[in-house]
Amino acid sequence: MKTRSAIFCLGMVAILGMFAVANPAHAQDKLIKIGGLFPMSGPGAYFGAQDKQGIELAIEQFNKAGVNGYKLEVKFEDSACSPLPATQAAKRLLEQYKPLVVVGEECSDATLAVMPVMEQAKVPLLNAGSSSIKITDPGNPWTFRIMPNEVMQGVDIATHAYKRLNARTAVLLYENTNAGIGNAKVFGDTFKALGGQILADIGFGRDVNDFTSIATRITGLGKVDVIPTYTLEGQGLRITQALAQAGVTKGGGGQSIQLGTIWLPFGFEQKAGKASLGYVRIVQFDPTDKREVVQDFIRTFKAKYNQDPTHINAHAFDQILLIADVVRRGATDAQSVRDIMAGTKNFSGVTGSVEFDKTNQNIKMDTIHYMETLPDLSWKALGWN
Amino acid sequence: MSTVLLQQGINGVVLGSLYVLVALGLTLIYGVLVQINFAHADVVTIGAFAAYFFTFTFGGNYLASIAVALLVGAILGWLVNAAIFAPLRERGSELLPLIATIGVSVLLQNVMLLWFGPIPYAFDSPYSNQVIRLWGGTFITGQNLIIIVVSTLTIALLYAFMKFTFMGKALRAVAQDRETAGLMGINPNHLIMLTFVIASALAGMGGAMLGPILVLTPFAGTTVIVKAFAIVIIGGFGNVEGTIIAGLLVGLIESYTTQFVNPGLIDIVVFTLLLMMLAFRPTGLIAEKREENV
Amino acid sequence: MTISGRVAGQADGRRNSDKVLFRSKSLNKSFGGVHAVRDISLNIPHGGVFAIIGPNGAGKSTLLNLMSGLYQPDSGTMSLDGVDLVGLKAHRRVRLGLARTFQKIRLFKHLPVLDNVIAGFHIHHDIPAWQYVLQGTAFRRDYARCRHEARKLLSFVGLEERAKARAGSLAYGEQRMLELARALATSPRLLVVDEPAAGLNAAEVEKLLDRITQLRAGGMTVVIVEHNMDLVMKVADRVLVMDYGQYLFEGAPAEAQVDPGVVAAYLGA
Amino acid sequence: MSSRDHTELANPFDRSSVSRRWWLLGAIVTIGLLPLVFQDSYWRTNLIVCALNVMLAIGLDFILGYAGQLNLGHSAFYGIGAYVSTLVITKLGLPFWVAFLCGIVLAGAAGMALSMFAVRLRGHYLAIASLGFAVIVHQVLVNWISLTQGPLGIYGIKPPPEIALPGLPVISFGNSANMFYLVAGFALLFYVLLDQLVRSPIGETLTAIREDEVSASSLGINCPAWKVFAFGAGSAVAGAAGAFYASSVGTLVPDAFIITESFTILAMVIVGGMGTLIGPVWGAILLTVLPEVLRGFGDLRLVLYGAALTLVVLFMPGGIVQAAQIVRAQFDRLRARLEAG
Repeated sequence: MKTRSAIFCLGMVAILGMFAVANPAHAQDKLIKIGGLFPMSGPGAYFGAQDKQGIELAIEQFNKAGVNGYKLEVKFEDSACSPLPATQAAKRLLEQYKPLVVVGEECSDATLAVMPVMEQAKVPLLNAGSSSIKITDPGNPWTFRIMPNEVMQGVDIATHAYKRLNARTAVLLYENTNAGIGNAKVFGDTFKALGGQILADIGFGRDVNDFTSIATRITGLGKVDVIPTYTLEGQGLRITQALAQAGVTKGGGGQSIQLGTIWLPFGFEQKAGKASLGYVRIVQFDPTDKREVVQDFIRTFKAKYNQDPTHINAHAFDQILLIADVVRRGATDAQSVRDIMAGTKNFSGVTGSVEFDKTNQNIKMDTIHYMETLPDLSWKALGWN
Repeated sequence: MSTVLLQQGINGVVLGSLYVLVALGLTLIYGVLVQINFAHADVVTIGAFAAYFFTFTFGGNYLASIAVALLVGAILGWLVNAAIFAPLRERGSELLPLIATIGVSVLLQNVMLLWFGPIPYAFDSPYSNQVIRLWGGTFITGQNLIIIVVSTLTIALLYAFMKFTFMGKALRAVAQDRETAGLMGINPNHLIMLTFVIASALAGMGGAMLGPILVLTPFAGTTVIVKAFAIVIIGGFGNVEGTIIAGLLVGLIESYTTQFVNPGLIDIVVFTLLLMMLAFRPTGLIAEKREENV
Repeated sequence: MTISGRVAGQADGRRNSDKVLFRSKSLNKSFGGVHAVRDISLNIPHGGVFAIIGPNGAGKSTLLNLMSGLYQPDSGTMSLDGVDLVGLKAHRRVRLGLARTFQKIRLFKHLPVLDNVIAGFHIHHDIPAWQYVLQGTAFRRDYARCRHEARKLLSFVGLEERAKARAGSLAYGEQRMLELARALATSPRLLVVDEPAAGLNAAEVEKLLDRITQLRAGGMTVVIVEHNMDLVMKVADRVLVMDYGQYLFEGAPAEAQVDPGVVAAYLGA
Repeated sequence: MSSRDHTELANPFDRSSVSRRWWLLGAIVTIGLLPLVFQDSYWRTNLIVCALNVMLAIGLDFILGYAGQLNLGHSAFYGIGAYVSTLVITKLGLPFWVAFLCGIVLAGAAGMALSMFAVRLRGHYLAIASLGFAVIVHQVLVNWISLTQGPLGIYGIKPPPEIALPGLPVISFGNSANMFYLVAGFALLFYVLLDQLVRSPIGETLTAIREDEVSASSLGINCPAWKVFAFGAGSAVAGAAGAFYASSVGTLVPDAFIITESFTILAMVIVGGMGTLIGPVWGAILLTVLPEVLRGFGDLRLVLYGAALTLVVLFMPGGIVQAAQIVRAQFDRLRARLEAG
């Protein structure tokens, strides 16, 4: 018993000791403090880890020379992709770090929960990864989004599917999350309004492991032209494989075309293999884009992390790029960051250009690019936008 | 339509076999120790990662990686028992080990998150995309065939072990009456250790076979474990035959729920069945009468 | 005094129904293939010590569990003071005045000795429910009364010094006595004691029997279930002997000792 | 006072009731001071979350620590309280306090229903049954989109209405300090209620059931009924916490009530010390504050959390209460040694 309590005490002392080394204080003049609200723990860490890479790369680049004499600094808080932890993380950032601007969250629920906190503190929130329409409609003056929202994406994809792919029947596949349900609904409504038909509406949890059953069900639905799919990379991969195995999609000798969202990273085709043949999807980040900003990003990213950047890396990078641009245009405090950011026009980043409307939604659609997967698993840019 | 129905049956059996592999370990542990092990899920995950790294980092053969995962699982089982269950056994609490395994589970998941990162691994075995055509337009992938074959073999081996070897008989004896083991001249601690090693080896192996099917992240095992608990209950805690039947049943329920209703409702259907089972037949599908000695 | 199935001891002149406290008729209980209690009928009169004896595995404990409501019989009837017991849950029977102890001691091991006894007062709290929350005068009176009574019971069994000890820390003999005190807290009319002497030394047995004698003197009906025949001879007024779940003999203790059937059963013939 | 009738009893009741009054006063003063010490809204949110978790932990402890019912689905009652109270306001247009009551009643009723359903089950069977129940509740919240909005979430839930008493300044619960006073006040109220119950014969009855059901029924205790009662009371408290969760966070999504939330609450009870009411209070506070303080560790945070939980169970299974007892015993021994010279 004695040794046990001794071990216990040692363990506790060790844990407490680790508190002491945490949180070293910083002090520096001429600093633009940026808060980063991203999920770092739990399944949502998928986003946070990639956001962090993109942001740190951008900050490193800007701090070589500084922006208008300012250096950029970022502090991340784990917002866990969930409303309460996100508001707590946001409040902690605001109270203790006092950033001029905050970037994040990825999950729409978390972003929506954080928005009133930011508004109250009068600190702008720059979002790139949440698609819920509610974030900017009605939104609030302090929240900006550089990514097209679910309505912009959904209407666009559904219209192209109907007009360019001549699709008349569709099956909706989506994860049962805010983003999944929201995007699928917009697609469905638009497609039906155009005269298309939704043969099945299949939502599933993020814990579903086997997609063969779903693919099998689709084989029994007759002629399915397009299958808009709203999932993250992990499940997306399995779905694409299952659909090909069941002979539904072109990759498996079938006729259906899978339609994808910006959620899937570059490199998805290589992982999915032949199953992804004919997959038409929008990407937020096109590595084949010849613009200098894109090619520089890819080169420096590979140099730093020794891997190919994803769209999440890219939109995180763009968030800092935009903030640096706002600082360059003279922003020095939270209010001026907000005001100058709201007036952004013709900003050009890795994922495309940015111009905000009244609700602070980026109205430029060139942030999404249509791609089709070719037999050698490379991309063919469709140039629909 | 009949092809679709038949195909869903095959899908259900494949999924069920996977669940059985995970649930069997849980039911073995419960039978002998009357303890619930939440860390079992993470043994599955670690088994999957072991197989992944063996195949992709070290260039090993996928089938050999199943054996590697089995070994890794066995070692983990030994560790979990030695570190958690053995010290807590004397306390005789049914709750403390359960909580401790929740703690271990959180610990393991987050250590894996640190090491392996949150981005899903694309773990495809050489058999993942092989499609084998069966009768009447149905098909099965090579990977799924491996799952069914290996599961069946494992279950048969386990059965033979339990039925024909001395240790196996002792295990069954302990599962039925814990005092008997002492009478058979076996150190119950060794038996419990053996149970853990076998159960976790099954989980590790299950991980290696699940890896190419599920989304391999540090949280992969947790998506299976709650359902595995349901299967263990539906089959009757500690009852191997019941677990096998229940596993297949749940697999079939999943595929037919997907077909006729919506995959989003699978959990509701499965767990409602669980509650019904508990209310009307708490001894499980195959009743095993245990009388309380007063 | 007692009547059993076939013999129906009419010779005994005291079969006046109002004198009978517990009455059973043709009780049967099987577990799987084992017929643990077979066609047992018995009448236990008011007052006195009634012993149910038999070798191990004779079905005594099963009979007791049928009486206390832990098991329900497959067939047959039972009544306590005219109230039908069949189908009645164990806790309902306690309210009718039936209390028991257990062969394998079942105390609340982690609770203090005093609290074990106080738990026995469960059916005797008669304060309104809101008093439990507000804890007014009535509650405090009840609280003090229970503690007072509990201490009296503890001193009756000789455990007043150990009131604050954890029940699990008591010696085996003390645990038996505590179980007795706890059962007495329910103020039973019929107290069933299961294998009271098991695991006790001679002095402890003596003490236990003395308390049982005192209880009988106080007018309580006590049923002792025991396999040790010698022990019950000293205290029992009447014995029922069982073997293989069946009625074997029923009558005065002295007669039982010379009954050839009983002797054969005990000598393992 | 009846103890006078039994002077030989050295009744501990009076003494403890006096010291309890001081403790209560101390708790009220502490609650009053806390928001004044912690002025920023981040820490005030943490205070509110602490109070919510205290409610959840004592509710679970009543079920688990006292009645011995292995409940792994406490998050379900939390979620029911949150959604019912919110939907009663938004769909039926009833005032907050009515909705609050509905949340409590429905959560309690759900707890009782589960308990009745599982009345024959003990130990691990109940654990898995309650786990299954929590999965079902979560999935219903996810899938019943027409009612609950599912994963789309409910946003902009208003705090409880202002209290305007004549002659006093208006109390607005948009103010985080006031919201904390409200939640903590209710947490204290529930604590006192449960504390009274466990100190009454009901507490003895429940612990008797926890220790040995067969034995308890041999004393006339109707075990199923009391288990249902304990489950109902504990889950009703969770329902109240849920109603406050909705109105203080302002956002509801089903994933806030996922089964792992049950494990977190369970950990609070265990780390604090199961079977005492004060233990889970400290456990809830510690496990709410600790992860926040550990934010500095970033990715290591949950590793430490898991390790700490395991270590506590292995080496200090009585939790904080046991640790405090050990410290006190050491202190007493030291003092005795000093006094002895």
